[in-house]
Amino acid sequence: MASSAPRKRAAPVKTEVDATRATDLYRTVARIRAAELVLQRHITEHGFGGFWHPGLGQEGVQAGAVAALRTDDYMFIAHRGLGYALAKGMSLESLFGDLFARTVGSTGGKGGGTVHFVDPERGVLGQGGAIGSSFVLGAGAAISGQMLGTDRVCAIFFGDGASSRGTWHESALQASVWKLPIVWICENNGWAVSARISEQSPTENIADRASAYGVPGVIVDGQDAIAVFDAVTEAVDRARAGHGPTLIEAKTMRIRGHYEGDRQKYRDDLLVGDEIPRDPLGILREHVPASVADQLDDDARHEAESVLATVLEAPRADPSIIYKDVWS
Amino acid sequence: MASSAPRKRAAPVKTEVDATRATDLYRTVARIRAAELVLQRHITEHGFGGFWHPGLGQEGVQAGAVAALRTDDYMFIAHRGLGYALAKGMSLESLFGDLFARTVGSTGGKGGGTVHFVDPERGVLGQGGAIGSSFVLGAGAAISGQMLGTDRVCAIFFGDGASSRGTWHESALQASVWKLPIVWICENNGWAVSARISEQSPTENIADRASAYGVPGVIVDGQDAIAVFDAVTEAVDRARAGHGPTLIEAKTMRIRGHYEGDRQKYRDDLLVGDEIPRDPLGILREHVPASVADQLDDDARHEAESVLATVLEAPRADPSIIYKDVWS
Amino acid sequence: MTEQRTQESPGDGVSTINYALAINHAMAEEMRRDSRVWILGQDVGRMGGVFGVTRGLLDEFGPLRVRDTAINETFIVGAAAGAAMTGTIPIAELQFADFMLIAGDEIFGKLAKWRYMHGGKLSLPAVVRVPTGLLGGVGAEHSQSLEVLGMHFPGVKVVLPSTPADAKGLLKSAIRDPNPVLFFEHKGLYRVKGEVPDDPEFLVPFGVAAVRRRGDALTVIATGMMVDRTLAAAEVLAREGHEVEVIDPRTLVPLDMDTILESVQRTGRAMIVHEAVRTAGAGAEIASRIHEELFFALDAPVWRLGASDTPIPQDPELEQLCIPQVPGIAEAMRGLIAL
Amino acid sequence: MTEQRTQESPGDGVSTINYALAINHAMAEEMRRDSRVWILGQDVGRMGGVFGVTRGLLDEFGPLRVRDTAINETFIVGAAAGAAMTGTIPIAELQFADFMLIAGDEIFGKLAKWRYMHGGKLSLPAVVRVPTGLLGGVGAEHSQSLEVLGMHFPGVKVVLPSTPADAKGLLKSAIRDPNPVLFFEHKGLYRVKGEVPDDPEFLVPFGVAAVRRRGDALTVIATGMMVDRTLAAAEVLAREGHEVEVIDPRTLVPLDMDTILESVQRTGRAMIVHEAVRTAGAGAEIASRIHEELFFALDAPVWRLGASDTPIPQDPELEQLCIPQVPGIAEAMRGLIAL
Ligand SMILES: Cc1ncc(C[n+]2csc(CCOP(=O)(O)OP(=O)(O)O)c2C)c(N)n1
Ligand SMILES: Cc1ncc(C[n+]2csc(CCOP(=O)(O)OP(=O)(O)O)c2C)c(N)n1
Ligand SMILES: [Mg+2]
Ligand SMILES: [Mg+2]
Repeated sequence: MASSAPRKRAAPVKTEVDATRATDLYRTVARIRAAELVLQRHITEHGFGGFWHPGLGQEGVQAGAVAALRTDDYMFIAHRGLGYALAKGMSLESLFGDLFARTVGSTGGKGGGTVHFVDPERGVLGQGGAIGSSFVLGAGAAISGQMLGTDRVCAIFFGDGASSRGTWHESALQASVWKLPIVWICENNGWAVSARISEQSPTENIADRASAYGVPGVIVDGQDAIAVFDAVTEAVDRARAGHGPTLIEAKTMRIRGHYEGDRQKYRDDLLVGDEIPRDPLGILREHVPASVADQLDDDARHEAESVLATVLEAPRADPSIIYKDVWS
Repeated sequence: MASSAPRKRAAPVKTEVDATRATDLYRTVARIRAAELVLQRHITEHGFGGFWHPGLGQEGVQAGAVAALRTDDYMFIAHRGLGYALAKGMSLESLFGDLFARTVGSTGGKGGGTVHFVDPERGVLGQGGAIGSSFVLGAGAAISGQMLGTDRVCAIFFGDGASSRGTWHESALQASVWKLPIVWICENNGWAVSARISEQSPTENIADRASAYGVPGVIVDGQDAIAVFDAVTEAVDRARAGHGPTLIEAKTMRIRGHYEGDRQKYRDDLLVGDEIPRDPLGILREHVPASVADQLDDDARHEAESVLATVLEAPRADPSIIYKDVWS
Repeated sequence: MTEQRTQESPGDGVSTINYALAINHAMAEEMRRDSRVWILGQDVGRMGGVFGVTRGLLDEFGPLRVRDTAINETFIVGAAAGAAMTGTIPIAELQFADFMLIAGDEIFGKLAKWRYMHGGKLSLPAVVRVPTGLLGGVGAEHSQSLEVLGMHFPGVKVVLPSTPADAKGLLKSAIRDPNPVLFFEHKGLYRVKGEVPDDPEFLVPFGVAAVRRRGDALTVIATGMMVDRTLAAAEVLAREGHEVEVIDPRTLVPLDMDTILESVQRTGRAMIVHEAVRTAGAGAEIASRIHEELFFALDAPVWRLGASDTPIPQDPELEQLCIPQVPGIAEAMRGLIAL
Repeated sequence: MTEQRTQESPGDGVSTINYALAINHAMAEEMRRDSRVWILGQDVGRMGGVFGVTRGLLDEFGPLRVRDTAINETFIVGAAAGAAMTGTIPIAELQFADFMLIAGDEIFGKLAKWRYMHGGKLSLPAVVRVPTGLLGGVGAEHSQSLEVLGMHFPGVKVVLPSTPADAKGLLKSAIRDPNPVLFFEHKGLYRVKGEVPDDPEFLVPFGVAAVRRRGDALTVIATGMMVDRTLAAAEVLAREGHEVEVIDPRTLVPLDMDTILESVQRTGRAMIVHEAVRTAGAGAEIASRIHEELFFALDAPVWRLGASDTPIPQDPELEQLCIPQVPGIAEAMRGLIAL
């Protein structure tokens, strides 16, 4: 039944890098990074209601993958950070607004902690609080896309840990048979809370599972935003052309705790001072003039700081919001 | 992490067939066949409360696989027929007793239709009414076996249809990582009610999925009880030696309806007069003297008829049984 | 909560068809009306459903709108939720209501909550059709009545038709409702016939109970398969001189407490009869609300009849002993009236 | 149903420890006593659990008895059921009670039914530990109180400890119980301290409610996190001259109706307070039973307080507005006493 033979490959050989593309990616990664760092500092200094799952160091996957999508493509995000949503075009104000439960948040003030950023106009459809829900939800979105006569693709982000859930299997079989326009993007950061993926997966790579579903399995360096962009672009093209889903595994790493504040006693590979090995920003700098990159860093830092300040002053929702939106 | 490289192979090359083994298998297949036919006739003539899922034509898998198990090995059966339970040593009376809701049934009279045959002494632990439950239950039994210091193996029978459930994925990953003593035996009869497996599976074989779990995937001719016995024996040895699970796919076919009475309008491969292509009895006859085989056929028919007659006369449970055994 | 208040409006034509066909017609009509409506589930296509409810729909609407899935209940409901969020209107069929337990997170964690969690930015107009109750010999894992779950998780509507006309009219309302709906079709009613309006605009609104019989001695609220049994018991009581009022709420979420309370106010006595396990069933909620609202007007406590505190045995004769029967219902009516 | 009727028997020593540590001690003691007892769940080993409840157990009992699973709730509970059937005693930890919805078939289709379905030939002595209720900012899919589900599916016991001593004594009883037990630990109580007997034979029996405060004006039945809030509200009422009796049932299955009915018979008024959604929650069942048994002795209807008919918002300040608070409970007490 499978349309194309399963295959696996390393990151595509880079021929020439589009300078505008590299600059755009740099800007996105820098904006995510700045938002991550500003949040980290705020939470450390002032505490936080709820839980925040930092995405520090994983910005390359998020920026690279989302850049390969159209604005109207569907996307189910994972819980690690806000990079996916920011890259897809949501304003930082709406994301911080959710984190601090302000009416400017995308959920209108119901937020707090790692929340359920949403923006249907930009295809951002949320993340499952129960990890792994997105596999089935995303398949449904892909079906709608087809049925409504669009050529929209659905990108589903998930962690290595989430790949163990049965929802993956049920969706992957059905999506493959139906050739749904899906791109599965696994951010393999090596950990699921305290569980090393190497102790949870019988195969070395998550992408090794692709052949069971008759879909291509692709492994890519998640720190290299351009490589991620290229791999996802190919998978998106394939999906849009009606050839079905692709499983992409981006190798990355979890720099900080599972949630901000996690003391990570279980971990023996802690990094000194949050140094980010193979920092996606550093890798992108190879293709971006230093002065441009410096300026983008500054802009991003400025944006993150000023948006945080604005949002912290923004109003919270009226308590009656708890009764709102149960029903259409 | 996987201990041994995934592999796949056709039925093992038969060197010499143990004559006693062949005769024993013939006896088992003949007994299952006779029970199947006697039930089929009874249901056609007299109707039946509940649903019966005939296993006609699949006796070779059931007999061959169970013969490779020790009496104290655990076993989760599938819903298709009673062959598994009969082969494991349960009396035909206790099985018919369940089907006709008599106190002689293994469930003491709660039965009726395709029921939940059980005999913990002989390792028969039931079948999930929700197809695919046995993957997770069976993993638990395998863990108990290990923890109690036994070398018991757990065999889990399931259909091609059941292989789509998420319970498979969750169990297969965890069982592989923990090297649980499990043998998964897929009776691929080509159909899940009205669904052709060839339209439901992106890979040609269910066994093709084994590599995703770092376990051996073996394909065997399910009509050939000896081939099944050999394949399962190897997998059982592997499991007992602590090397983890094996996925065996036995190719077989569903001769009759999903349930007895199913008119199968959806089917275009119906057989004339229930002819059983590659009848497991016929294949076994190559290794059993005709006179012996004839006698075993007679004995089996006689057993099935007389047990049915006895069971139909046996008492039903007192209605108060509905309140029994909710709690220990 | 915006309710559809469209009146029941039978057209000229009425056909005498069974409950299964009434459901089939509801789907066919809505699929003709709105190309966004589609179906997924096991055996719904080529076979027309294990209970024959989707027969002919594959032929009329094709394989993209009538999709045969693998055995993947989690997928069926989860994909329906994802599709509903993105502009189509899926009707998911589970082969047995029991399998809601396999898709529990998708029903109660996603369909019921995702609109709320996302500040109203998503809508989830999905229908999940679940064949409920006893069928005869299908055992503990295929016979449950789980409608009360839908009452405890805010965000899903809960429908239990007891007649062919209601089955059609309520399903059409369910498909048009912008909220997720759990639609409990009773397996034992599929072959029951009744008059059903042909009008493709015939809708039965949610939140409007049907008074199946008028009476002054006692109000009985019955659902699903228990409606007919309660009416039969009411006949017995009528011959004994007691007129029992029988109310079929038809939807549990929303629940038409107005009709129930008005009736109990008049009769002073109430009883709930359902096929679900009595303990913590819908009857507990309805009884509690009646007590809360009408305590001082009641002549006796509200009683509840439901299934025994046991799983359902596999044997088709034994299983009936677990749920209310006509004589038992009549006996309870007598007891409550005498109290 | 055979109940463990062992008396509470504190030994000489008593330690002041928190609820999480009390649960930890219960597991450690039972694992020392019986080598068949083992643990599985996510992060229960190396990390000692996301709430720190299993800390130290991997070191003491090794990786075969304290098993870190992948993210596979269906597996966790299903494997526990299979293991329980075959002679070991698993303690399964789900990280959030909400994930019962992912393992619904394994809990309610297998653990609850498989003994019955198989004519008593199997036993399923598994414990499923589920952190329940609000934690602060974990949102709609991680904050639910789902204990009523266990009441509607016959075959599982349901435990909700509200103090460290009960947490320890009830969990030890749960592990020794030959039936499957759903053990609801409140996430908001983990850090609350209390006196806990050291005696490894200290057990709290199932089906015996604890009367937390004596009174004659009103009986309030409260569970889990609501026990302390109800006691605080009772203090307020006491200052206003009304003595409220507060009963903590501790187990919902079995439920100690004797203690509840004896109390309500005396006070003539009753109210139930729980954190679960009010509609179709445990309160509906308890209220219905009180009405059924004591209708003519009651001075007023039984009232229920519970969570709003909404999902839980993600924001930690908003979430508290959805569940009963001390002032609201006190207000309801006043209202009911005045009725
Ligand atoms: C079904 C489910 N089980 C458990 C959890 C708790 N949990 C939240 S994140 C997480 C680990 C996820 O690991 P992974 O998918 O690798 O993502 P990462 O955190 O590494 O980005 C767990 C166990 C959950 N949210 N949902
Ligand atoms: C979870 C679940 N979904 C659906 C069903 C209804 N059902 C019973 S058997 C069956 C088909 C099973 O196919 P397969 O596993 O191939 O076994 P076969 O009937 O071919 O022996 C289905 C869909 C069920 N029992 N459980
Ligand atoms: Mg990870
Ligand atoms: Mg099959």
